[in-house]
Amino acid sequence: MAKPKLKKHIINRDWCKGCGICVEFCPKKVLELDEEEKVFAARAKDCICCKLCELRCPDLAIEIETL
Amino acid sequence: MAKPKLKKHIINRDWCKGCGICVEFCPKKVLELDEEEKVFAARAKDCICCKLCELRCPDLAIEIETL
Amino acid sequence: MEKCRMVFSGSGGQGVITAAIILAEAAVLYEKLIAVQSQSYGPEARGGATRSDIIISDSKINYPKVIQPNVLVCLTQEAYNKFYPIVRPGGLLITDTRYVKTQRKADAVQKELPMYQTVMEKIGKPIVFNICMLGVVISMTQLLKPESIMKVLKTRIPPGFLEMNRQSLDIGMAMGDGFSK
Amino acid sequence: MEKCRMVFSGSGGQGVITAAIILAEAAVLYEKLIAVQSQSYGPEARGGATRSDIIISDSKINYPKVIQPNVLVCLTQEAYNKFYPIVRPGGLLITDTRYVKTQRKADAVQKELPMYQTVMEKIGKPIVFNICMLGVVISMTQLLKPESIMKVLKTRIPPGFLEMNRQSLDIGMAMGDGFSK
Amino acid sequence: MSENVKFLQGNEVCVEAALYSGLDFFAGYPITPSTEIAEHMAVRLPQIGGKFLQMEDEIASMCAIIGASLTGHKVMTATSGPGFSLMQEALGYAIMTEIPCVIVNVQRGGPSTGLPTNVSQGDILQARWGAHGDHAIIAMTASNHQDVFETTIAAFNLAETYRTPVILLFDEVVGHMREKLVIPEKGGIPLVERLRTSVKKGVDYHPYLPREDGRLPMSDFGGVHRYNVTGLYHDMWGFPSNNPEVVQGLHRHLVDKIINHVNQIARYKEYYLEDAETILISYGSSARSALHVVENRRTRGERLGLLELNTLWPFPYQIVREKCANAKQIIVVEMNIGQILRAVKRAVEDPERVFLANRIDGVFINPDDIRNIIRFIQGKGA
Amino acid sequence: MSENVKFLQGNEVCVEAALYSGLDFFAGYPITPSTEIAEHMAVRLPQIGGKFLQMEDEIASMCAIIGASLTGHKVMTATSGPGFSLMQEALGYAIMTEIPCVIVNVQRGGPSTGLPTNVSQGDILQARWGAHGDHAIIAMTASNHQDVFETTIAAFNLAETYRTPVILLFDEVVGHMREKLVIPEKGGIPLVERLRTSVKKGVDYHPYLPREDGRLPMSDFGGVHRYNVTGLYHDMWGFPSNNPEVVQGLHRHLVDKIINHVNQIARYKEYYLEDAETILISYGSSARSALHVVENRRTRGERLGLLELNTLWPFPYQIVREKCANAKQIIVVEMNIGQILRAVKRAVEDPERVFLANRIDGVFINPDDIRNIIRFIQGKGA
Amino acid sequence: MAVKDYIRERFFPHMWCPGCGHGIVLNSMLRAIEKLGMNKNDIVMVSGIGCSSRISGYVDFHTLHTIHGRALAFATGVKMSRPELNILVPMGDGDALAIGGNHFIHAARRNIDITAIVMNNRIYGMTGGQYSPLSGYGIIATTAPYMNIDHDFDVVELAKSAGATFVARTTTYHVQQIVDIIEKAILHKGFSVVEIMSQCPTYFGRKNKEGSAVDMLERYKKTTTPIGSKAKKENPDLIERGIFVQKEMPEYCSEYDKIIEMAMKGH
Amino acid sequence: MAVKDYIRERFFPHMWCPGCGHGIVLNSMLRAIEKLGMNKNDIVMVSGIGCSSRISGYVDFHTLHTIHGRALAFATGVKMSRPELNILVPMGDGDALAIGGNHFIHAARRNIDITAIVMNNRIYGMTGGQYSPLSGYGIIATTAPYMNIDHDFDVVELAKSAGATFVARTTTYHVQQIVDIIEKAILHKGFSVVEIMSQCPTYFGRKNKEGSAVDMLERYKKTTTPIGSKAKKENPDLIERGIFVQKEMPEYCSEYDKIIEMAMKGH
Ligand SMILES: Cc1ncc(C[n+]2csc(CCOP(=O)(O)OP(=O)(O)O)c2C)c(N)n1
Ligand SMILES: Cc1ncc(C[n+]2csc(CCOP(=O)(O)OP(=O)(O)O)c2C)c(N)n1
Ligand code: SF4
Ligand code: SF4
Ligand code: SF4
Ligand code: SF4
Repeated sequence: MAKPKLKKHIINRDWCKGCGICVEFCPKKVLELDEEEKVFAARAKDCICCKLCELRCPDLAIEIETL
Repeated sequence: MAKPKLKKHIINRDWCKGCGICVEFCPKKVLELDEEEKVFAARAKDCICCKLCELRCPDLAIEIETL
Repeated sequence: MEKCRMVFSGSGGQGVITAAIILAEAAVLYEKLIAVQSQSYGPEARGGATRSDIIISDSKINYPKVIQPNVLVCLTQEAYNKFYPIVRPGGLLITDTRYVKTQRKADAVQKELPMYQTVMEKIGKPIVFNICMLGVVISMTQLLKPESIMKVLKTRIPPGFLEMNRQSLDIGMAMGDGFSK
Repeated sequence: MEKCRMVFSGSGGQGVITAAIILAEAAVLYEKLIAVQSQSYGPEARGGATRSDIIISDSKINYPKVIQPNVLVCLTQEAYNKFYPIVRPGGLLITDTRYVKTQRKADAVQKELPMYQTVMEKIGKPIVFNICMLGVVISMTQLLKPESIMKVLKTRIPPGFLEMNRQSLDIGMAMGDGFSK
Repeated sequence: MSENVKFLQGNEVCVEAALYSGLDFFAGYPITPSTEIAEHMAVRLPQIGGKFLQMEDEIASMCAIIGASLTGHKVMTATSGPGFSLMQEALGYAIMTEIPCVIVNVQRGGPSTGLPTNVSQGDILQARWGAHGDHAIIAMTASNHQDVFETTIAAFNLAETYRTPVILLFDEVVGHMREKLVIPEKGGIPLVERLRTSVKKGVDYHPYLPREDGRLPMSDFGGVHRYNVTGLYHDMWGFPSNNPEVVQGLHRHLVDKIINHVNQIARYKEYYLEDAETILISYGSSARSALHVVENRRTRGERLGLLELNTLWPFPYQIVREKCANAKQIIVVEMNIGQILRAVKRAVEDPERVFLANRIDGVFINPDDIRNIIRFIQGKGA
Repeated sequence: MSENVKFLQGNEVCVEAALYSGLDFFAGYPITPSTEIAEHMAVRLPQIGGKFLQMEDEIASMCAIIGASLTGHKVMTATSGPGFSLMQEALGYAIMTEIPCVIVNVQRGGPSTGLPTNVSQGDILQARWGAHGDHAIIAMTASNHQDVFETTIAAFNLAETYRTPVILLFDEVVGHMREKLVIPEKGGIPLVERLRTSVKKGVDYHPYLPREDGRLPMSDFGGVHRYNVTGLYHDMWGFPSNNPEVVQGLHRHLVDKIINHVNQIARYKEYYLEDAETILISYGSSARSALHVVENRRTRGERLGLLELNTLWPFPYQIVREKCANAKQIIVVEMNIGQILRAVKRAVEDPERVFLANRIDGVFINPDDIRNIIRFIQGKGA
Repeated sequence: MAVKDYIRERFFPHMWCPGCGHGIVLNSMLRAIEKLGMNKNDIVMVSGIGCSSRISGYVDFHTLHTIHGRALAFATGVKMSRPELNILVPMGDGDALAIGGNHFIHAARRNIDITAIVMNNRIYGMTGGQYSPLSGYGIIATTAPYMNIDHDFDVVELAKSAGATFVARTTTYHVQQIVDIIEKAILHKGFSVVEIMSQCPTYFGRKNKEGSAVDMLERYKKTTTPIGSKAKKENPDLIERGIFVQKEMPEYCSEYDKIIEMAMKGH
Repeated sequence: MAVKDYIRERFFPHMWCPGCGHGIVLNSMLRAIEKLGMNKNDIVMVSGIGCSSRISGYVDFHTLHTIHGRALAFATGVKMSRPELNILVPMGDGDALAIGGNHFIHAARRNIDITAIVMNNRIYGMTGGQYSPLSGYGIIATTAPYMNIDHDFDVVELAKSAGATFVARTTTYHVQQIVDIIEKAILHKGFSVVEIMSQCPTYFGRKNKEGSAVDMLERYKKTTTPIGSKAKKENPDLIERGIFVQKEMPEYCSEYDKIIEMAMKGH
């Protein structure tokens, strides 16, 4: 199966509690927390769509949409 | 230690319920139940004082007294 | 018909409660009578004398217990000692010769019968001792027909055992005969 | 002295309840005042805006809750939205600029202060944010002496952290200064 | 002899009545003097394809029947004092979540282990107030096997009608006594079936929104409507809420749905009340002794009457007041320190008329116990 | 600042009072809003060489303290509604075996899980009747920390005096609120110590034979007297008996030892009752709102008074009747559907005078709630 | 001191049925205590409710006859408040493992110094013959009139996994072994579990056609074998008898003393 | 169907603290169910009381939020009365093994077809940080301010000895493994126990200086290892992850059908 390509990071800011789990365990360090302690994709282009952030988020607040 | 010699079978007829356990498991078949279903020493002289009857009686109704 | 108040007493294994139930059930199901049966109950009440009360009547029964039985059956010494004083003056007191040595005289018709012994001699199975006792009671009291008892037994025990019970019932009937008051 | 009724509100982690306790305890133990502190309570009530009520007075306090605070502190937007309507007309409403964007005007003296930001700049430890807020409150209300607060802190936190708290308290006092009504 | 005439123990009668009502799930834990209910269920339920479960304790038994009721079954558990105490928390859950179920307590001597094999009526007020928090409850009893049968069916019917647990407070004498029972033909006694929602799949269903008539249609777990059930205060969808209006609404609903229907729920029997100067009020097995006294006094022309209560909670205050209006004396006959006595005193005008004839020594109250009280009251002494 | 002035939560005050009373054994299981009692005990008990146990559940906790009391210790457990329901069976055992212990129920919203973090007074009647079988019980409460302290000590004293469990019915507001407490010097408040038998070793000791004064001296388990303790009806040696005289004797003793001392057990406070036309009756945290109203109406010259009950069970009927004799109106202020209201109505003459000011929505009752009722009663409308 | 000196003679003959194994357990237990020469004032027996639990009424110790299933919870309170006492807790299989199962595993987990004796007759005797968690698949009971489909616990395995530091099993046929094991169990510092298979001829025996008490004892002889015996290898169905676990681990009361030390040090 | 289709969005953000492992369990459980393509109407989730138990409010199944410790007893009633339904019972460690321990071992003993998931954060979260039977010796909790002297259960050992026929363990760090194990557990016919170590940064983490949720996940990674791994042999302190038991045994509901057959045959 062809490597999936990133369409976008769908982030639900209302649900994100800024725990930083996705940030820490992202193998490519794609994610960061902003000053309001909500996650955002700081280096989206590095994303390899492993979806670990999506899988580990305790708040179902982040999703990887692929093409 | 010298083999203990039998003095007598002390049987508490009020406590004995005639379950027959001592009778059955006496290695020398010393004991029997009378018509009132109370135990008595039918062949006291055969008693080897193993005290198994005393140990197994559910009603603490029989005791071996030795000299 | 006067209410007939009975107390069957003995020890756990003797089946006095079963006998009481069979009697009352027979009266209700096969003789269109009214009956109530109760007992000083239960496994937690283990040990001591078992007692079962039966009231048989053709009219409504409210209070279900028996205070002064006009028929009292005692199948152990302990039961006898405990209960003989409650028998109704002029009532009937039935005991078994093997288990009970009657002492003082109760103010009642006192019958000491070798029920157990006879059952053991003629049938050799202690389980039907209680049915023999039932035979005595129904023949003495003329309360109901032996057939009614047998009908109940049919619903409760395997066919193979029916004959044995019938025999035992007859033995009891025979012993009771002639005593009917 | 008029009863002073206060409500501190914010989110779980900000220590508004601790601040409320420290304030009330200081009033009771070191200023011979009467105080009652309570809270919309408990871990099972997790999530949402936390709230703690404090009443300080020199006379007996019966009803322990605050319905219309004359001092209301809101440290989160959610807390502000939920509680700003209850502030007593003419009362004092304190918010933190980082967490709260005040909208409509409440009929109260409204103070938006950069407490969090200043604490982070000068001390860099968010844990003492709540103590800074306490500094603001006591300097604005002149309710009690900072020493009393420090006395309580001494009994609660390891010596190593006292200085940091003292600083934070002073920062708050300074911000509050001149506002005393 | 007709198939449906039986000679049974009261406990067995309770089982037959439950089956007649459509019960097909029972969970319990043995305890004297209720054990025969479980034992008879174990025989009978599988015969009709129903389920019998012996759980690890009474708490689990109560929980299991609640779970089974939610899937759409009529359910029951049975116990006695100690087990009934253990069931209180889960009973409160059934009250809060409005799940129909029937709990039998065959009473024995208490408190504590007390007298396991003796008769008593000591759990009447526990049935009313045993669970924590405000609530209302339905509790019923009976004195003879035909009534045990009908009252048990009534319990199932009321449980469904009001979506609530119903307690059957029998006692050792009624439970263990054997007498005749005539089982009516199917349909002979009307049954209230589970009221299921008519809301179609995909349409929003509200498990906790009462209809005009106050009833709350249910939807079986596993069916087309997915909803939440919780012991927390909850909204009409069953989701937790601590909104004061919602809380007060549910709080009142749980109490009012019962106490506002006290007269519909009330079951009782009257004997010779019309002209009675002395009225005995009794329930359960002690009513048999009371009736014995009444009927035998009537033959002597004495104006005694009996009001036998089958419904104990909600207490039929108004009915008792009316029935007792003209009585010179009212004597409550029960086997406890006066648990129903209090309710009767609250119910009637000039409570000085109310006396207690009771026994608390484990012995079944007998006609003489009652006769003596009557003599005393009538100033005739011993 | 003096060592013995403290600023504490009500739950912590309860702990300090227990320690002041000589408690050295606590077993419990956490539950909101009582958890701080266990948490504070866990810190404080080992400091004085006492034992704190967190058990697997509330049932085990109740059982453990009973066992520890038997060895001669002052013991306590603490819980809230759901846990209190689970304790009923073992509570009944302590009643039957006459073992001193104190059970705290910091009330929250019920029934069932209800409103775990909100205030309520819904378990008052459960405290009275929650355990199966006839029995009597002592239950007390308080509205402020100095009273929480004194009432808790009173609970330990009464438990020892009457050899009985005593229930402390606090509520979420009192339990979680913080205010000043002044701890009296040791000896400042008299303590009742365990009454131990004077019977010498080898002489026949009767654990269940009351002295003239009705008290039953105890002997510590592990001491020189070996005896039996059972939840079955028992004779004066503690051995099972179903002899009707023995049963009736014990049955009456268990009830009478409490209800015959209702006035000695009664604790209450009066505020402005002398000339009060309108009397508020309240207890626990709601009494604070009631007192607020009374004092602020008094400043306006209105003749309001407050009778605050610290002892709820046995209910001080006579005292309430006397205090309310001349009141035009009596208003019971509580946070339930009227659990103490019923008792007050039973207590006073012409119960039509009695009204209820309550809240059942999880919100702490406030002065306005009470003022409104007063207006309505006085015909002033809204 | 003679065995008779440990009992309350006035209550004999006891209430147990003729041939009930519980009497044999009582008999052997007393001999173990006699051999240890224990002082009666140092022994507390705590029991629950059941035929088995009635044992506490017959022994001349401090005896606490409590409620069904909770004996170990009461015993925990007694032991913690008076650690120097020896606590014996005899329980029926229902008492210990049906309603009482949670207290059983938690007492084991804490390793509190209590001697728990499971008098396992595989039935509820006191209430008249319902199945218990130890009855086992296929047996008949009043509440399993067709047959029991509940699997039974292995008391030894359960006690082990829960943390008991002394675990043993024997039967009422093997009386010397009972005496020996109970002696060791009492001496063991920590939570000890002794399962004793004990015949109930009245209910289990009758319902399951196992004959008289004598026959049931014969069966115990035939169907059990010492741990790891050759017989076991040949016939895996045999039930093993003996001591399965016996290990030294810190005991709960002494552990708590450490907490007191810490607390008093103001640590 | 997407994961979002299995939840009740309107109740999000959920009530759990930032970084709470329970959210990860929810996340993975939903993916397992999604992979199995189960119908929402065929799933009943029964929970007790605790932070963990709140999970039932967030999923769009038939959800039964019961009382503390009793979820498995309620679930047994649901399953026995409607065997065709899939029953999921997520529990906290206190819920499952403190107050709920007895129901846990008895459900396992019966081998009833229920999927029990122990969300093990080694603390009582809902009530604010008291120790649980899984906290373990030496940890700090509000009720163990000096240190905890209670030993912890080994959930896997306990479940095994009680009779569970599927027993597994993993952690919230190992999300793919959670998904995989829950899938298998649901498919397993019989009682399955899945222990998932789940961080509570708010209470366990803070009290025991284990740092943030991130740090706690790191710790799960470091301190655990697949069953029978080489690492385990070198470092026995490592906690094993994976499926410990998976065996076919007659399931309780189907066993009961045999009873019905017998009874209807009038046998
Ligand atoms: C709470 C409670 N539930 C049930 C009972 C009834 N009960 C008394 S003993 C017993 C079980 C007896 O069996 P077991 O524990 O195995 O002991 P045995 O009688 O067989 O020796 C039961 C269910 C009770 N007394 N209390
Ligand atoms: C009968 C009863 N006892 C106690 C409580 C209080 N309580 C609620 S949740 C809980 C334990 C929570 O811990 P756990 O089960 O491990 O779940 P967590 O919150 O850690 O996810 C307790 C003791 C209760 N609700 N009911
Ligand atoms: S894991 Fe989820 S909640 Fe945590 S920071 Fe990332 S998106 Fe936010
Ligand atoms: S074993 Fe005991 S009870 Fe049985 S027969 Fe022998 S002496 Fe009698
Ligand atoms: S019923 Fe069974 S266990 Fe009970 S005493 Fe009789 S034989 Fe022993
Ligand atoms: S307290 Fe712990 S378990 Fe509860 S939500 Fe917060 S982090 Fe999760």
